[in-house]
Amino acid sequence: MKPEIVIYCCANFSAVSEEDAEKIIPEDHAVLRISRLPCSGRTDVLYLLRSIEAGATMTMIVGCPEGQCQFVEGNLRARMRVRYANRLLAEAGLGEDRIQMVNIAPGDGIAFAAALRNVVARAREIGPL
Amino acid sequence: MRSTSKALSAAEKILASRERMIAQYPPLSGVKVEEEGGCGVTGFACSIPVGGKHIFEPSRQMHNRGNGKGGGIAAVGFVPEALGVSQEILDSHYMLQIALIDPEDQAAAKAVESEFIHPWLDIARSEKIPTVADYRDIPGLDVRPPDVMRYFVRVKKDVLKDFTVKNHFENLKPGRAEDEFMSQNAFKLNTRFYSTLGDKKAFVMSHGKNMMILKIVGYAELVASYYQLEEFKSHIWIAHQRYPTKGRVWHPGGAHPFSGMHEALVHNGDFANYHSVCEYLKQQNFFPLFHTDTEASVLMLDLLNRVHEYPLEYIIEALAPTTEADFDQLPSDKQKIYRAIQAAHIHGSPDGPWFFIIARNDPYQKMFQLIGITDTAMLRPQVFALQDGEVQIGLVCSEKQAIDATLDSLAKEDPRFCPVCDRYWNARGGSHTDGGTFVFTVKPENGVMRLSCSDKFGNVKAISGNQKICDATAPISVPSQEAEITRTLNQLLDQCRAEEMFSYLAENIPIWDYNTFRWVCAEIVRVAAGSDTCKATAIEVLTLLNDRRFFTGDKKRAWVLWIIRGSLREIFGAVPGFDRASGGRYRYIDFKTRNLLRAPEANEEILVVYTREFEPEGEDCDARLLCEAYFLGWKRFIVYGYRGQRFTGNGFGPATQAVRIDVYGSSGDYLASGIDGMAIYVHGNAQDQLGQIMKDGKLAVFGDVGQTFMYGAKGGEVYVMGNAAGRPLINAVGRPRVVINGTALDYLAESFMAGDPHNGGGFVILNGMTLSDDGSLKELPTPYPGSNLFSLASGGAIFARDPHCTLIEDQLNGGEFAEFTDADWNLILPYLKENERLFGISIEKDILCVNGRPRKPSEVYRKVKAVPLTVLNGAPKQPNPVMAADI
Amino acid sequence: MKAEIKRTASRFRHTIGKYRVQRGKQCKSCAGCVVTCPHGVHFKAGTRMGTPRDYLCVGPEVCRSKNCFCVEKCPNSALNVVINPQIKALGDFRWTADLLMSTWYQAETGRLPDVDMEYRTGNSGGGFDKLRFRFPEKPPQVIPAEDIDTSIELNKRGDKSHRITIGIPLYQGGMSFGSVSDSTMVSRARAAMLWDTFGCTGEGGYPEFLYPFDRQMITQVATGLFGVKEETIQRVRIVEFKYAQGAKPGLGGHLLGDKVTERVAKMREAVQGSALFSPFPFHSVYSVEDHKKHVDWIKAINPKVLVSVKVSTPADVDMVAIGSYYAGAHIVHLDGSYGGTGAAPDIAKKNIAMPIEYAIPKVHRFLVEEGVRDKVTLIASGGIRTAHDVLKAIALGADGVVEGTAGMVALECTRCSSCESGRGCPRGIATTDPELAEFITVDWGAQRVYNLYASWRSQIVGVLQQLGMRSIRELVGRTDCLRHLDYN
Amino acid sequence: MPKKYHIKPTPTAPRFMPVGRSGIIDWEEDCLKCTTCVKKRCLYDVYKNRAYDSQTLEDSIDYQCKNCFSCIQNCPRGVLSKTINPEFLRMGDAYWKPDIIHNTWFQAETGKIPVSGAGYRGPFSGPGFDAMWTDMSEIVRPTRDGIHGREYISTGIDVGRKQRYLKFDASGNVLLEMPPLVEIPLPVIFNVLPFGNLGQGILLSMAEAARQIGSLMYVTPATYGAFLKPFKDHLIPLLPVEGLDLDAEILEGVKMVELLYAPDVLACIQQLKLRSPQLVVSVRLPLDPKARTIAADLAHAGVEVIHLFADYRGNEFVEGDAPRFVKDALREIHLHLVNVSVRDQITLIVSGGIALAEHLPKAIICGADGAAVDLPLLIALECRVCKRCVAGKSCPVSLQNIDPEYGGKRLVNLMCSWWSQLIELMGAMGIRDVRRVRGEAGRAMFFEDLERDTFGALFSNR
Repeated sequence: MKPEIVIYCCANFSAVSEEDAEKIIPEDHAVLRISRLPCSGRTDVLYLLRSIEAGATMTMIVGCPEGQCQFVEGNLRARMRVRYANRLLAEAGLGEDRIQMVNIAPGDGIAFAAALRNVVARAREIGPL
Repeated sequence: MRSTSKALSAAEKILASRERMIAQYPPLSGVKVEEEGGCGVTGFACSIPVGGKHIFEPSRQMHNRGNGKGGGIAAVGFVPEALGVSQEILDSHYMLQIALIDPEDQAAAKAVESEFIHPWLDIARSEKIPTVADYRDIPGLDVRPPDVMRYFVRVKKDVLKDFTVKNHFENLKPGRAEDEFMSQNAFKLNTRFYSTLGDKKAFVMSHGKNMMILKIVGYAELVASYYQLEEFKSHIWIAHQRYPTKGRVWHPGGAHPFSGMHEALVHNGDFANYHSVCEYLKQQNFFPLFHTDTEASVLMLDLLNRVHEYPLEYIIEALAPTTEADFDQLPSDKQKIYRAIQAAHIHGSPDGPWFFIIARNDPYQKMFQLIGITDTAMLRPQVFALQDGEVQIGLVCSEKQAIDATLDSLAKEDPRFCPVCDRYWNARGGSHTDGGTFVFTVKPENGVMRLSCSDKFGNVKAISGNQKICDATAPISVPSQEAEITRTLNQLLDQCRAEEMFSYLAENIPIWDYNTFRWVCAEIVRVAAGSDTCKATAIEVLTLLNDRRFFTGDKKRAWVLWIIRGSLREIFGAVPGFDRASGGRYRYIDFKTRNLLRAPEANEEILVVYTREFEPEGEDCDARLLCEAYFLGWKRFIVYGYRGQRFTGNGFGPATQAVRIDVYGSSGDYLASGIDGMAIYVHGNAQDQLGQIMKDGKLAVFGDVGQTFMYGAKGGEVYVMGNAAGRPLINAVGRPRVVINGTALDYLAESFMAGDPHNGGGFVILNGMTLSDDGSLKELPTPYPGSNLFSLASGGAIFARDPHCTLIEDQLNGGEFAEFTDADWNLILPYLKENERLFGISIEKDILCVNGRPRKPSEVYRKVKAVPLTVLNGAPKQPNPVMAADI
Repeated sequence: MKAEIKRTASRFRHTIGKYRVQRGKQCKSCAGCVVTCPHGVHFKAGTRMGTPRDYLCVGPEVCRSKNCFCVEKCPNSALNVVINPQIKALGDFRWTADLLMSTWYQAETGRLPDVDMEYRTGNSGGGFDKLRFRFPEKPPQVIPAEDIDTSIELNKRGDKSHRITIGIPLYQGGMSFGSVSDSTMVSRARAAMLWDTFGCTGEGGYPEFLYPFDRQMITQVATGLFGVKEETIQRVRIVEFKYAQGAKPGLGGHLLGDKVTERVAKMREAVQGSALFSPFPFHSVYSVEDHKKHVDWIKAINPKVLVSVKVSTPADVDMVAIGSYYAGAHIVHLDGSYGGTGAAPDIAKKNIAMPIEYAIPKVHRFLVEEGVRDKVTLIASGGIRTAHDVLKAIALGADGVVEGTAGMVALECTRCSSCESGRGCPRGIATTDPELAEFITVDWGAQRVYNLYASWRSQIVGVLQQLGMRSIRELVGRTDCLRHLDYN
Repeated sequence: MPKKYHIKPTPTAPRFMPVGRSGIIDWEEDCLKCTTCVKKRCLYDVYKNRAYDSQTLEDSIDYQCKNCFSCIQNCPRGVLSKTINPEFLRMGDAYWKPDIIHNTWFQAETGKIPVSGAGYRGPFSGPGFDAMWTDMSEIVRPTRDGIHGREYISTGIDVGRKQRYLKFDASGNVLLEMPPLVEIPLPVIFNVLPFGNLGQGILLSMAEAARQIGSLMYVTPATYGAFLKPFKDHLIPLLPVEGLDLDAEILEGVKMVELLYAPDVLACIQQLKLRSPQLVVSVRLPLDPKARTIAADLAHAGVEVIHLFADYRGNEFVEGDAPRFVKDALREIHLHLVNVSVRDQITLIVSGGIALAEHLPKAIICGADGAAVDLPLLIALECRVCKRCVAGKSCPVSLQNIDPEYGGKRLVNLMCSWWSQLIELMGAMGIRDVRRVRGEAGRAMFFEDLERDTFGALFSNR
């Protein structure tokens, strides 16, 4: 079974399309769903949990490098929330790293590809809920 | 696919011929250059030819509908001698009239003749139309009118033959080829000397048979003065006051009337789709050269009439299609034909406001016609009138006072004309009832010219009965019943028993002859001079005679009214002015003595104002004088002698409960607008914008009311004896309570917002009845013929007297029929009682009586109340359709 | 109330500014930044530092160059300044975030902001936004500011009606009772009075609380004729016929039943809860001669009144204008299609009638050709957002302008466009909801609008100085003082 | 006004959370937990109603927030901030902008005219239809008051061949047989959709809406199926000339048919007319530089209806050069047909790039009798113009599963709103019949003209 990955991107990555992602991860390897947010700091613990609940194997949040957030500390808050959400999942016994936060400079396609591959690989390891 | 029939129809041949002409004389395609807001139009047709001076006064009456930047007149049906030709030539020859814009430009005059007249036309007679020596001698004429050359012509035989052959016109009906030649010749002339030139030189004013057009830069009546037409006689006259919004005009090319072939058309309006109408014409090889919508209109008429030979009814349908509920009410075979006409001609039918008056000669059917056509929404004012008798006259005007002025003018010269008409009415545009059109046709009947009137569908509008007319010039002699009458009169007058006296007179008028009646009135006038109490009673009696309907026996009601009104004028005129000593209650004032106005002294109570000479608006209008008088302490007014002066009762400000104004004559627009407490009695028809924003008070109209009656009114008690025109009570709020005994054209109580009638709100009682000349009341076929009743109303109610349930749901949009309850009856009863008192319309004998049988109120009245419309419920829940700056 | 500029801060805790200043947890409340910043961004609230007033921040570049950049001076690196990402969500093509923020600033302080913001033009890509002034390199003469006259004449016909001069070349657009809160109406009226200009009742009647401003009020006669009485027409010195409104030209409107509160109903003499309609056209005016009659009617009620005819901008706007003049109007008021209003169909705002920038020169030129330009006062509205728009409108040919939306923005409208939904304006301006309307007090509102006009006036004076003109009247029709970015 | 002229809307909520414009950011960690939290004071209760749809990954607050900034400005700790949702900005393409999509969704949901306060917010002018303003009547002419049916404004058109003039017999009856006409109450026909998963649901939704408002829809042999039979009165089969089968089931009982233009189209029309004289036959002609001549030839040859189609962004089909926009190409063809005196005899339908209600009267002013509408129908059914389906991918709003009853309502709502807006614009122009709007350039203003006459005259020669 293909893992399903939900990717939340900060608006600075809004140029990233499904097609781009699919070039990195062939369609038959994983289902990728991308949601662009105004800032990675927009992520809400609820979002993260709901997407896992709705069947995503893993969730990946892409934020700007620390210190470069247009809202100053949105990416830091995102990281905090990811940590909290993972803790909740862990407490529920659903794994502890289903939600991953990465900080990538806008336009750094190589880093994005690497991060995405990592997440997919991890997703294949842990499998769906 | 394409119909390949070799035999082209006559119309197709003419269209093809015009196509060739246009290739030869390509017109400049242009946008509409002559924007105009509106204007005043007037016209009349008469069974006898009458002088041009009679169009003078009505034109003058409409100065405030024009601005002196363009005026024109047209006439149809002449006396041959006046033109220096024989009847035969008048009938057979084209009257080609060419305007030479710069009379000094002899070269142009020559060129016109050598290019467009001499080579083609045989001239039976030609002349320069005589004018006064110097246009500057005519006050108000600032631009020299063009010289107009008149030629009585026929197309040369060989020229016509050549033209016929070249265009395959052999099978055209007789005369049609020659008509087309004249039409093309005029087109070429106008292209060559007018439309393609920056400096316009000459144009064809008209070229029809037995008809002509003259126009100038100035007021229309100055045409008659300048071209010396005062005594020049004709059966039909029409005039147009133009209001071009463009200020600098130096030639009358854009002025009305415009001509097609044998017709002249004046127009009040402004097409919303001029461009696409021109595209339609262009596809039929007709091109406007003066770029006005009036010209486009007359071209359309010429195309449909002359080229396609449509009957008049279908021409009207093509111009003013019958739609919505009116279409549904047509017979099915008519629907089929109209549907076909609409599909073919919709792109050529004008939208927006328009009102045409057409004067035409039909040389083929040997008749003259005056036609008035109104647009389907009746966006321009129009009044029709008809007088029957030894001579007959039909009139159509923008405003009623123009009709009065015409008749006044005629009656002064010829006693066979009565200054009051037998009938006045409005047309309902695009309707299934009259089609918005009336046609006055003058043609010989048993050797005499007779005028008849019919509507779009050919239904004849006739004046019933064979009543006698009055010879107003005859001296009054003492009647044989003198003693008896005098005794009764004196007795009733002395005891101020006006109502009884009215009954006595009404009973006797059918028996008396004109002389006796005139003598009686003269007696009343004489006695009235005796004391203020007699005067009051005399005024009351004569006013009742003027206001009420009663049987007049063998006398025409119009003449009886004229006698009554004359007597009233005499009484009013005899009231002492401020320059005379008097201890009485009445004081007289007129324009000349207006500066003598002062506060009322001693017994003075009633100010009688002769309004004739006052300006219709502005600082010197009578309405201002009334305000001044009121601020000085006057409360009671009798105003008479109106000829359309406006704003009566305006400007008094709030809380005027003690004021009463009695209005006689042709009162004007905006009467009673904004009144707050006072009472106004209009003893005759009233005009447009009556009672606009009226707040409180009482208004009684002993006749009809015009457009947008009580627009935005907030309250008041109003009684109308006759009909209301379009959009009565639109946007009225608060608590207006209105009785209309007749009907309304359309859009009655649109957006009525008058709350709950049972809780202080307003309502309209619509009785749907008409008073016939003998004083009896008749039901109209329906209380409301319009398609839109109570449209989008949110409050108030309509109580329609509709015993036969002719009103249908489809007429309502925002209203619904509701049960007529006892509470409703109790609510409206006091108003019906006052209505009975004012107009003599009996609740018992008239209102609650159907086909001679008494009925219960709930069987007679239907109630329409407001329903909350879904479209108006609450605020829409909507997302935010905003636009982002950075997309 | 003495007329002077007084600093009048926002009603809200935070004013949106161009920069976002973030104070981190590292802050030790040493208050060094309070000293560093000359713009008053930082302040101490008790023992702790207050949340920075970041709308006053002029940005890193300026501060760095003046050596007063708090971020660099903070000993604890607790401060951070970035461009405020929120302003992306603020504003639109016509009213950009910069325009909104600079207008708020002017309303607060009565002067232009120090912050680098485009306060003159929007971003609509045409019209005013592409016009610029063409200043002589050296003004022909140096004119002291106090010698410059910004007043205009409203009765140029020279007839027997009132002679009225207003101190600044603008008056206020009508906002009806019921469409805005009472305090908004009074605030605006008071500001108008202080500047010796006019407010306008709108079409919803003449509420009693405006009676003290009678001499400086225009009352409107609009197609619904609501609340129009002889009494109200006699009360004022100027009556305005509203034939059309630029933002919904040719369209009528309706006030939904639930907006017809007891008070609104009383004012319009209608019944509470029943919907109120204004028809599209004036049904008593279908032609120019009807229009003349209509004007005559008002003069019959109040012979000395000035008549203003407010029209939209159709293709034949020049004909409409001259027709109005011949009908006896003193003021022809052109309302362009891009102006504001309570609520209007988007389709109408965008598509019907021409922008005011085309209409002004068209009408001006036509009136000149007809030889009557100096007999009529030409007023423009519909998209006048800034002092520079005022000046450009006048240079294109208007005598003055009518202000509407800018005054609303001064009262902190964000142009969220939700004037009519639900309970009305969430910012308490265009609402009849008593709870929402409480947000605004008259003193506050009047001062904000006063301040805005003060700032506008000083900008107008400044431009006139640069052009070497002594009076705003000299600028009328001086298109040679303008250039257009698309042409040469 | 008779009720038969009304179109009735039914509020129909979207199946999926729409993509919103707003992007609220909430640093709730800093919240002071005030008792009168700004979130509670939101006038629109967007916080109270906040929901997250994990299916579409949409947050309801983005769609519901009205951008008043009150919460942002009033929170004591400033925990809230907002910007724009990047998902919103990504919707559609350069022509089908997010605002158009939003606007269409609103209308399909409510059937109402989009209304907003505080004036116009868009650019001064723009390309295509945005370079054109419609006129209004004022003082010299009244506007007309058609909204809510206060006054009857006709929006119906006749599709078919019109006669140049009629002939009557002596008793006034029409002499010649009238060519067949199909009457539609709104100058709109549902076009073939440019893309999208055209399952039965969508076709049935369109057919249902066409039936309800009395209009027509095109259908191709590829998508036709027996399920559409009950709607035959409202179908226009769109067929190629080549291999035309007169007995094809798709032709059974229809009132109108359209043929793809080919040089031998006339012969084909003749066959069809021979078989069913009451059939209205239209020719679909690509809008390209040759269209003008071909259209005139077809009109002269007696063709009843010509459907000029541009691409779905309203551009003409032309190699290389910058294509003209549909309004300009259409205007030229219309004027040419007027010049050769055939315009009034044919019906001209136009399609391509008709995206908003205002495009309808604008296209009609430029010379069309009516328009065929495509993509807005799909958007009304919640399409986001993501074009995933073009690449064969799944539809984010499952258009393939749409319920025809639901879809029909959404489409009727959209048409109701367009109808009301058409009436508003016509009312402002002062015109009471949409057929009279056709070619009426006097009731429009074109950007090029105004710019040239105004600023061009003032500034170009300096």
